[in-house]
Amino acid sequence: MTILKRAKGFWLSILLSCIFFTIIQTMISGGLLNPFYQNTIMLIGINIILAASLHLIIGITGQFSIGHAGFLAVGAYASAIMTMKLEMPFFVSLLVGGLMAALAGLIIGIPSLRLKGDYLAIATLGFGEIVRIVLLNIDYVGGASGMQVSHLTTWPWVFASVLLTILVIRNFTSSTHGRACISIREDETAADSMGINTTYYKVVAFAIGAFLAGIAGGLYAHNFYIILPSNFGFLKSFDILIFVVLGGLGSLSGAVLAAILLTVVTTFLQDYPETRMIIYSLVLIIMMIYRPQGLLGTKEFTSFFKRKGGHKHDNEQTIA
Amino acid sequence: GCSGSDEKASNSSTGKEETIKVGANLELSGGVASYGQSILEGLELALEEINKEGIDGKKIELTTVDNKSEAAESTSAALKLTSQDKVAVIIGAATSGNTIAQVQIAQDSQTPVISPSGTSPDITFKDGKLNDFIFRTSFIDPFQGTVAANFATKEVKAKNAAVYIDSASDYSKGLAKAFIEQFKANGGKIVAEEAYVAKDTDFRATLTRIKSAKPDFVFLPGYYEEAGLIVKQAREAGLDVPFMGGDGWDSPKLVEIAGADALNNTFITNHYSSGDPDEKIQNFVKSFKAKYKDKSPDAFNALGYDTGYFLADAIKRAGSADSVKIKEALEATKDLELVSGTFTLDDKHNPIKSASILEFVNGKQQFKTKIDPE
Amino acid sequence: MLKIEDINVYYGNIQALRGVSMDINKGEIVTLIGANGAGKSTLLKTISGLLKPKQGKVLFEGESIGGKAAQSIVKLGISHVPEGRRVFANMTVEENLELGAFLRKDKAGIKQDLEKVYTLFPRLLERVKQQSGTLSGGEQQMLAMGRALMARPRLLLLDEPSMGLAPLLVKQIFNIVEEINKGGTTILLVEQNANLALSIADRAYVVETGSIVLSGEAEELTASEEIKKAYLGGH
Amino acid sequence: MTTNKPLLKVDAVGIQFGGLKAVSNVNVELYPGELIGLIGPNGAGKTTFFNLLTGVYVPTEGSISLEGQNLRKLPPYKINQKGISRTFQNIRLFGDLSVIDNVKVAYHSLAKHSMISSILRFPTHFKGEQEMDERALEFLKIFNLDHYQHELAKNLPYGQQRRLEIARALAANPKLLLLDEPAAGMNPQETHELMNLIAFIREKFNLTVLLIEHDMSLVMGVCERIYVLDHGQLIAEGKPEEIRNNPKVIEAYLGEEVVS
Amino acid sequence: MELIQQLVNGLSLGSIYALIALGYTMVYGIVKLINFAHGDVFMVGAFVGFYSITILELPFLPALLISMIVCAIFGVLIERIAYKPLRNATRIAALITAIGVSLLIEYGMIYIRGAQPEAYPNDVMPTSKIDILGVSISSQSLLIFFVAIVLMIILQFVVHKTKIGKAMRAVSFDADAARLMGINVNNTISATFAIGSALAGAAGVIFGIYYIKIEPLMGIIPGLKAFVAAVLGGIGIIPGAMVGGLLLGVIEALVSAAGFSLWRDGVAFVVLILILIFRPQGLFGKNKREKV
Ligand SMILES: Nc1ncnc2c1ncn2[C@@H]1O[C@H](COP(=O)(O)OP(=O)(O)OP(=O)(O)O)[C@@H](O)[C@H]1O
Ligand SMILES: Nc1ncnc2c1ncn2[C@@H]1O[C@H](COP(=O)(O)OP(=O)(O)OP(=O)(O)O)[C@@H](O)[C@H]1O
Ligand SMILES: [Mg+2]
Ligand SMILES: [Mg+2]
Repeated sequence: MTILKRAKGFWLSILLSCIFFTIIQTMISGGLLNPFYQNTIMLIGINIILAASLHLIIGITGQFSIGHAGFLAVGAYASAIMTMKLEMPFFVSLLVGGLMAALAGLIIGIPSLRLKGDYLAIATLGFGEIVRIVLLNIDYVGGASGMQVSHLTTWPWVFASVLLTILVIRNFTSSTHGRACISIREDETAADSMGINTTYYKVVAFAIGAFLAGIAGGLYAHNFYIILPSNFGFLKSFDILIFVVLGGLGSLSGAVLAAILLTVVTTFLQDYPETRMIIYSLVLIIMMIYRPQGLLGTKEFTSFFKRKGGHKHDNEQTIA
Repeated sequence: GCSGSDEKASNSSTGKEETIKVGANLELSGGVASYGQSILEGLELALEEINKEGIDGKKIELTTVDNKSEAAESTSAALKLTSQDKVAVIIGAATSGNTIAQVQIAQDSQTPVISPSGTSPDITFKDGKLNDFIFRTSFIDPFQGTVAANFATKEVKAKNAAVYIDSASDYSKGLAKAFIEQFKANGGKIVAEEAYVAKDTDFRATLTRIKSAKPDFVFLPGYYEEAGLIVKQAREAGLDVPFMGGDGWDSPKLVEIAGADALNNTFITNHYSSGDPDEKIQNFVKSFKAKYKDKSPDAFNALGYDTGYFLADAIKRAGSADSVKIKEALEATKDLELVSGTFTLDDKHNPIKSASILEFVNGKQQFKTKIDPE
Repeated sequence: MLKIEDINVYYGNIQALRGVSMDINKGEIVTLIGANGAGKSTLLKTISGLLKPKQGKVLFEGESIGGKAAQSIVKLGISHVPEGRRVFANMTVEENLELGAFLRKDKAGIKQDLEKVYTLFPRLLERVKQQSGTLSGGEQQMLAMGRALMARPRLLLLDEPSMGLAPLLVKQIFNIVEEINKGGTTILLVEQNANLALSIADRAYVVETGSIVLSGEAEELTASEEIKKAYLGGH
Repeated sequence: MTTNKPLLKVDAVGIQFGGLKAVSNVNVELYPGELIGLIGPNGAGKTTFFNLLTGVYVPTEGSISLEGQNLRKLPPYKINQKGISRTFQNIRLFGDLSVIDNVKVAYHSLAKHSMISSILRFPTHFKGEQEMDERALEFLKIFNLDHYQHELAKNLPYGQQRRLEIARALAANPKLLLLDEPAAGMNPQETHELMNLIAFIREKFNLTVLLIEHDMSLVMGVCERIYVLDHGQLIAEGKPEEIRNNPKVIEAYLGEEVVS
Repeated sequence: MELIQQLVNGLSLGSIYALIALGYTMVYGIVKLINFAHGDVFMVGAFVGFYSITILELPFLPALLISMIVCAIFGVLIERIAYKPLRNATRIAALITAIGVSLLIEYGMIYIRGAQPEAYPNDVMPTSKIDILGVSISSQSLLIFFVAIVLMIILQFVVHKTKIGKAMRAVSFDADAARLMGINVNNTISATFAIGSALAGAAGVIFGIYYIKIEPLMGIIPGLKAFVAAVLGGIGIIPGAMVGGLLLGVIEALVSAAGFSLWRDGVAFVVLILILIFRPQGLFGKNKREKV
């Protein structure tokens, strides 16, 4: 039956990812991946979480938010305080980072109830900057000199967080609640008139997105030894935004793919210090010119090899 | 440009080969790209000179990695240099934060790191523990602040000083802290403590505020880009009291930005002065200008240059390109004559240098006094 | 006056017109009728240069205009009143009309035509300074037509001028169309309201899924059973 | 067909935009099961009246109640949940959602599975989603749209989009259905088909329908009563025959001879 | 008295923001593109002015003109190469391209001449201090203020009263309908970019003369502030950008004056968000309810 089939697909994908996890874990403990590659994998994981979480806000719910680095920063600092100052275990610190960021998401969700488009963009950008400036002025977390954090982020943690993020976002999106969010993106007035509590779902999207970005912040803080307010400026938000748009607005797999691709490209370009940013910017411009809809458009990866006849009424016809 | 990081990966720090691999992890793009780029210019000049003869016949091969002025990228760059390129030594980063981001990696892989301009004490010594593979070329000077405070009290006869710091810089904060302590100990009063952030351009509002506190001396530890603007805008706002800064002011650009008139009645503590007739310094200025289209070197150029010689000296004494031997040699550095002063390392891996006090007179630095660390 | 020969038009990969040919003589009112999505608007857009035909020819007074930019086609004397009116909502009525005469340099002539438009549509004169976005649907339709007339067209393309209008206004608009035609302007009219269109037209073409399936004198078509059944709501 | 208790009672409602009184002092009563027309010149305030009923605009005066419940200041989604659903004059579908998903969105407030159960994929999620699928498909079948179910809404031809909008409005399980110019852009033949469809769904779903339309053949053909708005005010109300011959309506709206 | 002095400080800082925001909001209002590269065109303008003055040894006005012309051409090139292919794409895709262009200009400049700052000669324009009742105003900041006002008036006139301005507004509202009027859409958009970029170039030179120090990344923060000012005033509304810029400057000055200079930008953003919550269309934007 359909239920069974759908549930099967779900468990199958979990199984596959566990196998992937084990392979990487074996390679790490077997010394097949040197620390540089390990670090790159961590960074990819963190960026995937960031991209996916912003995808929920922009790609799914259509709220033009360009202050995502703010949530990352809140998560990073909150979790660093947990481990470094309060000596809590890493797991607790990740959770607290996520929750604090979610709280920030609720706060920034509020202007989103009144603002639209570019006005909302500016407000979220302002929020991100406010977070950065507040951190800059709190001596408890080191102010401008930043806060030193121990290295606790490991592959199992990153993997678990990525898996959690993707599952939460995918399951949310492909449910009636996700559709409610998409309907807000498509036409807020119509969604409202069709019985969707748009206020509620916008805030939910911000809160979930921020929560996941907060977890990414925790992983980030505990991977790079030091966190500095200057690393969470609006340019960082743009980096995350680029993942989402380049992958294809509205496509989760696109966002993930772009996060992987751009992280690899960026890392690779470290070798060309003089032309690095020039190449990077050219890559951006050319990709956007030739694929303005993003790498995957609005499609998902799975739609490329979807089984036929999964549904009862699945007559795949296209008229457009 | 820098030498490529091309396929000679088998060369590692075993000491037998012709080249010694050195990595540079610098801020070549992003917010403080100008610092990183200046350091690289100085460093490349130094290496070019050193490689002319080589160190015991060996040449230094530089692999440069850009860290985008981000801590995360700095970590990744350090990992790349240590595990991919297998360099013997890392030079960088320019800022303390980005240096801290690679401390653990250097310690773990036993690769010495020399930060040309990272001034935070935490870099080398944190929580009572020495990071024994980490070094720096710059000074963490409380010393400069102390010297400035004594100068203010004794020479300027200042009673009410204002302090205006760059809150994004440990360097600026460190100098200010020492200045305030010493100035108060000398019986003076701090009438205003204000702050800006590097890359600001308009300081008029804060200067107006400082002016209304009626100081008779302003201590302005910061880098020349902002210091020049601040002095200029202060003079325009009618704040005519003496200003004083540290070695971060040192750049010909300072005079261009502030204007020679505005700089009258300002002082700096420095370890060298590009106007110093000392032969070593003049040679540096000359070859720098020759290599870089007649550009006059600034403080970061000098630090990058000195870092090159600091390292070369150690490699020579180590007689090997082995990381651990180089580290030991670096630790033993003593009375090394560099452009930015005579250089001895203390047990916290911080260089001890003497300081001079210079005055700007119509755009020219004039030597006033030289003060040795006690 | 206008001659279309065997044109094919695409939106990306989707073919919207297949081998359409038609001609319009000077002084006529010709109407295009057809169901939703048949390709009527596409044909008008192709004539006015908003779309380019992939194959085939569009000749206006002997000159080939297929593939020319829209602004040069306006200059030749073809004005298009697009579907859905498309007035510049953020500008006043007057500014909209002035934009209609964008390519013209003869100040006196423009002024004269402005007067003419105001006599044709007295409602617009009452609202010269009003933002056109706040006009009612019928007024916007008048404005769109007035704006097109400001270019002094010899051929006027009208796309569903009665859409969404109150019956009273529909009648007014159609009267005005006839009046404009009497003034010497040739008209190509697209209408869903086929009854009405046929009642003022000289000739008609019937479009179905991108091709012309029928053409003839307006009276002839009105009488045809087939047409009655498909488009006139006769049962 | 009328009972004593009105389904919808609109009492002296009005709204002002800046200086413009778009709707003022309008009184309307609709009884369960009625099919009512709302006509009037362009800019008379018909669409605005719909916006007032659905909470898109908040009236500056007067009150609206549905089955005796005051709707004042309720947000649109709550009004929809209470039983008023609508279509829009300029089609407002969720273009990048599939046809079936458009309908499922409207069914959302009737869904039983919670967000948590969806995220954690509890069986209730699968059950709930499947029920939605089945319901939505039923609606699509009625409108002959089931072949298009996986097509994106924006790719449908215009006429189908109009029909999908009505299907979507119905999926919210309304008591009162508001249709804003459902026949706009359709030719007489298509209009005729639509007329029959509206009559059919009214019977099947036990609906009350209020529709705005400029096509007199449709309005006069199916409506039991007609309200006429002009300059924001009601100028007439009555049976089609009465309206057709009402001099005020002829002057303001119909013109000398009715075109049909 | 100090408060008045601080207001003056704020207004003179705000005039700089306004100067940049004018061109920003014009392009923004007409092309509906958040042109993040505007700040970088401003930087290019500052450098062109600098080289004209130092290498070509030109006086102020010719240098200003050259910079405006170079920037106008530069702006048109950017539009044609990078933005034109994206006319029909989503706005957010165009935004990403704009970010790409911005990075390209910044790092292209760094590649050419390094990241270190350059200093304008101190004597391009004579300065004097005007003292009124103990409040000192520099003649340069007065000049900037008036330049901004004059440009605002000219720009407002161009956009609302001239034929090209009407064409711009028509294109911005509905490009296809504009084509049917005989308007050449490509040329109109190019003209918009040319004017907007020329203004950015002028702002760059004036900035250089006023603040002396210029560097390849100097456009980022003023560009951001100009964006904020444009949105604060209401997108596309020219006097709005002026007021938005001035307001931003005054807020920053007052926060610094109160001794919270490190909180300056933070407070400015808090005020921005608050204003937007109460006026979601910006200060001068008409609070249009969406017509349903
Ligand atoms: N921009 C577009 N992109 C893709 N397809 C389009 C586009 N515009 C129209 N089409 C398709 O081209 C075909 C013809 O459309 P056109 O608008 O010309 O029809 P029409 O006869 O004017 O219909 P209507 O009566 O609805 O106005 C339709 O199938 C339509 O879906
Ligand atoms: N959000 C709004 N702001 C300002 N004015 C508005 C708004 N909505 C509607 N109006 C005005 O209210 C009046 C009534 O408009 P409405 O759309 O209700 O007319 P209508 O009767 O539906 O006309 P049509 O038959 O053309 O659709 C018009 O003058 C319109 O411009
Ligand atoms: Mg059409
Ligand atoms: Mg209406």
